[in-house]
Amino acid sequence: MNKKLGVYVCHCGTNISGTVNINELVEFARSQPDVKVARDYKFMCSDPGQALLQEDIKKEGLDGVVVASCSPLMHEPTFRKACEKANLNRYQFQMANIREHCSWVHTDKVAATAKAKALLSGALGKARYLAPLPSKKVPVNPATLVVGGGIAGIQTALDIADSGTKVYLVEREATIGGHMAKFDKTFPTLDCAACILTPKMVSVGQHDNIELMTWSEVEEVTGYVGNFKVKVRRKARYVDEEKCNGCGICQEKCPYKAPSEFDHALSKRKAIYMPFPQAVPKIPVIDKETCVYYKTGKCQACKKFCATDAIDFEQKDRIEEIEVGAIVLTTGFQVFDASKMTPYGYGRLPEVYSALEFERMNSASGPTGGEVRMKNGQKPKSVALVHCVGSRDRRFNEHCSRVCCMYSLKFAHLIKERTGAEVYNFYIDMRCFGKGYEQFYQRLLDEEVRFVRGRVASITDFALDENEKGKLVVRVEDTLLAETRRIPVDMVVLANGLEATADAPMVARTFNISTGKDGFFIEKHPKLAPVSTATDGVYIAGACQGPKDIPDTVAQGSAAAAQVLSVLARGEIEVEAATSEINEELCAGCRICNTLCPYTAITFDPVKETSRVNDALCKGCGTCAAACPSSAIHAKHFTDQQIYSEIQGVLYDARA
Amino acid sequence: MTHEPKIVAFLCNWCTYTGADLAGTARIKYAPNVRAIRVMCSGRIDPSFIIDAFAKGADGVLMGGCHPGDCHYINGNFKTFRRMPLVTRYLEQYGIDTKRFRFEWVSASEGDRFAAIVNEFTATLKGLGPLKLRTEGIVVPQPADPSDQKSGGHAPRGAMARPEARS
Amino acid sequence: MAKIKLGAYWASACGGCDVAILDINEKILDLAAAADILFWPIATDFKYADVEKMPDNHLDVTLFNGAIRNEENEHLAKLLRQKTKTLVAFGSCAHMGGIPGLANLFNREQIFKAVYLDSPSIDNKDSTVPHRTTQVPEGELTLPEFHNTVRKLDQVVDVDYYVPGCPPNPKRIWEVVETIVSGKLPKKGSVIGASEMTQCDECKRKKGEKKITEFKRLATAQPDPETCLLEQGFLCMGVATRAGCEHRCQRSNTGCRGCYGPPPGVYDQGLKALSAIASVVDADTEEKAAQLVGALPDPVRYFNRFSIPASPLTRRAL
Amino acid sequence: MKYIYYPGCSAHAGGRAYDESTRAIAPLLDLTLQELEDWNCCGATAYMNVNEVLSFSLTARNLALAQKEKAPVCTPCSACYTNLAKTNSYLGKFPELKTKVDTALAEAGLKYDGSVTTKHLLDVMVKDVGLDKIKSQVKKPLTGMKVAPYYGCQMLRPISIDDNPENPSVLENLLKTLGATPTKFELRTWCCGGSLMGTNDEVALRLCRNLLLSATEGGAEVIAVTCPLCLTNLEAFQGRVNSMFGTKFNIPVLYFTQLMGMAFGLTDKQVALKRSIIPFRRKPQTAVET
Repeated sequence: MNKKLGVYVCHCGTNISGTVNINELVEFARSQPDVKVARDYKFMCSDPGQALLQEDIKKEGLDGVVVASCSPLMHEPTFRKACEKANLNRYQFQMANIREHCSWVHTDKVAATAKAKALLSGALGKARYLAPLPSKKVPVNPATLVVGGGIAGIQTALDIADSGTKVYLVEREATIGGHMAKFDKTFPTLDCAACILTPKMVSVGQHDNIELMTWSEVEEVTGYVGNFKVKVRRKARYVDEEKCNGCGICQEKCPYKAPSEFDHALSKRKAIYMPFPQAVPKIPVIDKETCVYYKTGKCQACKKFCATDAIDFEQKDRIEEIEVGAIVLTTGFQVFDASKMTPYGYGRLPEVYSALEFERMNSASGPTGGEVRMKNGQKPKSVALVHCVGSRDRRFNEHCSRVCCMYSLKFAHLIKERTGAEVYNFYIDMRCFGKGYEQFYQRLLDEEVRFVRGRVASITDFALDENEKGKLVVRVEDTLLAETRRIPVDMVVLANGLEATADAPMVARTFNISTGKDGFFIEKHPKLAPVSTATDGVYIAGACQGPKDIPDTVAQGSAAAAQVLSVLARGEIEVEAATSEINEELCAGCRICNTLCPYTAITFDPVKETSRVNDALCKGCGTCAAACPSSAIHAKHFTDQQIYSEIQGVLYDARA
Repeated sequence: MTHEPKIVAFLCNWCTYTGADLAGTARIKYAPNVRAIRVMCSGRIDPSFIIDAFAKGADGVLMGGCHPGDCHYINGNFKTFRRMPLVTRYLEQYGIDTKRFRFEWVSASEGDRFAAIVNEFTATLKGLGPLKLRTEGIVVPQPADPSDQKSGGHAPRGAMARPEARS
Repeated sequence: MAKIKLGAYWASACGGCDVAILDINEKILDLAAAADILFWPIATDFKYADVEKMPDNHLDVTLFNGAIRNEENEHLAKLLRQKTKTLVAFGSCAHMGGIPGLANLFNREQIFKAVYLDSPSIDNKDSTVPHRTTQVPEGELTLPEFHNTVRKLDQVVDVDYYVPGCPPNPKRIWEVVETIVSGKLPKKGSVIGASEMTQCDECKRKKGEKKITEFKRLATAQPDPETCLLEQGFLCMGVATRAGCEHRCQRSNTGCRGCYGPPPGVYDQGLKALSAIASVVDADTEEKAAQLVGALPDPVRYFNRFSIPASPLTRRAL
Repeated sequence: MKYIYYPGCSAHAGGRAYDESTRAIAPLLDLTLQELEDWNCCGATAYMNVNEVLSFSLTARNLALAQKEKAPVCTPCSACYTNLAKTNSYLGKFPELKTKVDTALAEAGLKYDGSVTTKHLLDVMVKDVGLDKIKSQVKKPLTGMKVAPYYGCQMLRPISIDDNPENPSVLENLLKTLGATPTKFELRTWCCGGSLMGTNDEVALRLCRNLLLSATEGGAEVIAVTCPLCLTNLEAFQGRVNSMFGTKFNIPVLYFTQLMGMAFGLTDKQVALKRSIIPFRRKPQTAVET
């Protein structure tokens, strides 16, 4: 083939020309086959620089352009645009990185120039076989799937739905609300969680653009950004969601009880129940384990009293298929199980509570109606708050859970307020980084809450002297007083850390994203793409990405919504053109490639007995091409031939 | 004059190539013997590329990818580490010192490490001296030209031979 | 129609290719009818001198089998190239170096030592090894030079066509003969008498998604005759080998050896097979991967069994 | 099952009851305890604080001797156990220490390759011999006997036997197997004062007092121990504890091996009951006519 290539060497001021002999490099370029023009310029990325190659493309009819300058990660888009403006396909442009990979890292001018030649000749080698690729666009399905109905999911769903587009909100529990629904107050403002959350829950329930799918889980996701197909399992509720009007008579009449999950077993709920009065949707669910009907076939109290005949004991799980253009994961976190830390006696010593149990105890709608009471009904005279339970601990979670310091301060305040008890905080470091947080800490200091700097060793009910009798003794090394102390208290509240949900890896697999060492989902870029993931069209928000307080979670929820809307607004999206392609003439259907694609872009056609690439799914990694034993797979823009030619190029000066 | 080994480096776009860029922006100096070829994923690196580089006169081949688990394409580098142990043994059987072939996981933030690896590798190769292959007047087989579908697997001699390649 | 002038020669090879020509059975008569065989040492009595006497391009077609192992092979290759219009590399050895090519993992000295000195079955008290020339009372005796490196035919002379196979499948041979006689030959440098696709295209075994959990060997395990051997962990070169042989090996429940060479567009058959097979081992950690593929006893002799001289490195570094 | 038996110094002095009862029950469990030839001090107590290398070298000598026997080392003493285990792991972890110790050993014409495994007798009983085998030997179950299971510290820290050092249970399980009732003993993993009794008895006595308090509160009639030093502190110093804190402790302390012996139907003499300072009266059903 006969190519007409143009070579443009950039001085980048003195960044390149200071180390690389530009003239020598240009001369070298001229000596190369297929090179029609070779020029140099102070700043190729500048307008006149771009104009330079644009003129040549038109005048000389170049069908390939090589710019020797900085890293392609820096300016490839710039020059690709420039080429396109001159009607040269963006994929007929190639860059030689003689700055980051050469002039900036070498000092010896001769060696640097020789290397620059190698890199340029490599780029030329590739350019000789570059081919134009058409840009591909696919339409975007305007609906969105939000997975997880906690505050993050609620925020995201509302923001998107308010813009007038459809949202499916899938929640595995019987109601939305997530952890926040269990809280009484929120730090540092101490405004009531329910007061700010329930209105949002209600508007989700009533929103015309939100289709709420509670008691449901996502089973399978196929497709790609703009066009996902999702299978949702609607678990049998044994209550017809259409018929039920949420009157609650069934709960009243149901004679059987079980510990309430929502109240962490501090109270009981019926066999047919709504987790809590403000639940959305106001539709109960039957707990098959507890319901006597499923054991004896008798009772049916709920059915008898139901005015709308909504009870359906025979209901089965069903799979619903939906199609969406974008997905937001807001699957949240789970709290650390404190019983793993035997010395703290959680589960063994009755007056040792987990943070969420204590939240419920404080809640006006909770088991004690918001009163802080011990099991014996008494008010505690002294309470210990133990920080970092399962956080900042190599044995369990190395990370800091970010919220424990603050919610412990909140607890301290509530305890003081409601019982006047002596309150001790046992902390490693106080981390009060948010807006108004440090001020809140100061306020608590003024309220004469005690702060003991030291990690608690153990909590015991063994008394060494009279004033320890009947109390829980917190043993701790006070690192400020440099002595070990025994502090007797009536009640201990553990600040359980936040950790990734146990099924996070499975969820990650379903949605084709990845989890980090700490188990939380990995964002595309920790700073510049915090709610995007490596999979286009799948976003994450809230504590599923890492421990977060409510303000940060809500902020991320809105951020994810904005990301989604920007995709939907485009109406169509450009998909990578440098994808893989299978030549069916050569594909013998060995199916080696079938399992290799991380995006399941390769499917096997049993009729033709050949494999095929769905280039909307393909991200162009080229793994399949490297493995295809019959060279039937062609990795566009990184073809075997382009790479072999590039290898030949970089070894221009090697003995063959 | 001492022998200056030629290293062909196949670097994945997202981690190692970016890491090498970082070495640049941080002005970390290293040996000029390495010549990078950018691919999108280390999974794209066909063992044939590595062998071809040796056949075309490289004294060493370096391969860089994302740390397993951090692959931009989720698990492209899994395929890489499945292939590479065999490539090493293949080289061994062809009498090429396996120290001439390295594959390393270098993340986008490990510019200093990239530089260190290149320096260390260059030193090793200087120690080994130039790679001497064959040959009793055998012409290096050339990669086939896909446009030439009927070729015997190996295109006619010099199909892609460029004047500068024969020296 | 005028009969074509046919030559056939056997260089460094086992002779199987010549036998395969005879395996076209009764068609041998049609061959005789269509062609005058002017040179075929295994079947007919000709001397090299007869060939030397021929005018250039006297032979229309020569089917040249065997690799170039020594001076004699090389001399005949050059001679026949000169006397032949259409030179065909016939069989794996001429095509890619074949089994003799395995010797490229050693050099002359090692080979002589193994064959003439160390071999347990040999009785060679005065340790005689071949020499190019030997003085005897009657004068000087000469042997053809034994080269260090085995070469495929097109590494010595220009080749017009390639017929792969160890040996080529008789059906294909007859087709090739017909093509030659008909004169409807494809463009120079083509592989003829084989498919453009790999073995999997013809192989009748059930093929599913590939995930190799361990490598098995016939010595210790029995493959299921219905399903793809590779999926069962038995190495099979079929994925990277041209079809055409009627997948003889797979039909006899053993993996393809790769004698039909790479499909068009494949640079090196061995490396492609290596890449393909390693890519589908069931290992998600480096340790597991190393351990799994580590179980392959002899990668090069397996993946490049017939094609070491054709591989990019062509031989073990000297 | 064969083990190299490393009794440690106290087994031949204060802890003879431990040694005798162990030797008495071992055969019943097909347990061969071959005493280590020419063993020396484990390097416990003062050594470790005065001269670490010397301490490690002492233990290393024992290990080097045991190495020849090609069997795991078993010791009844927690202090010995800790020192043996610690030496094993440190010699692996710290090459510079190893070189020093190696030179010391070389002087004695010895060499240690780190191959010896070291176990505490309790671990051997529960994990290697196994509760089933033990159960099969129980002739006179200790029914109704309330026993405070005392682990002490060195068996669990820093290098624990095969159990959860923060919430161990092997000793309880053993006692249940013998038919006894393990009582709630909050401080069962706390320090007995160890060798502080010799240097700072005030502290040591307070620690003992805490233990005795915790044990008696649980309603125990006897404390089961796994270490001669623990026994000495808990038993021999009850008088001083009482006079110092005005308490009235008078609770027998026995080695778990003695309890095993009783349950196996051995005589008071065989399990060396008479060596106790605070006499332990066996209930009729476990008593054996002597």
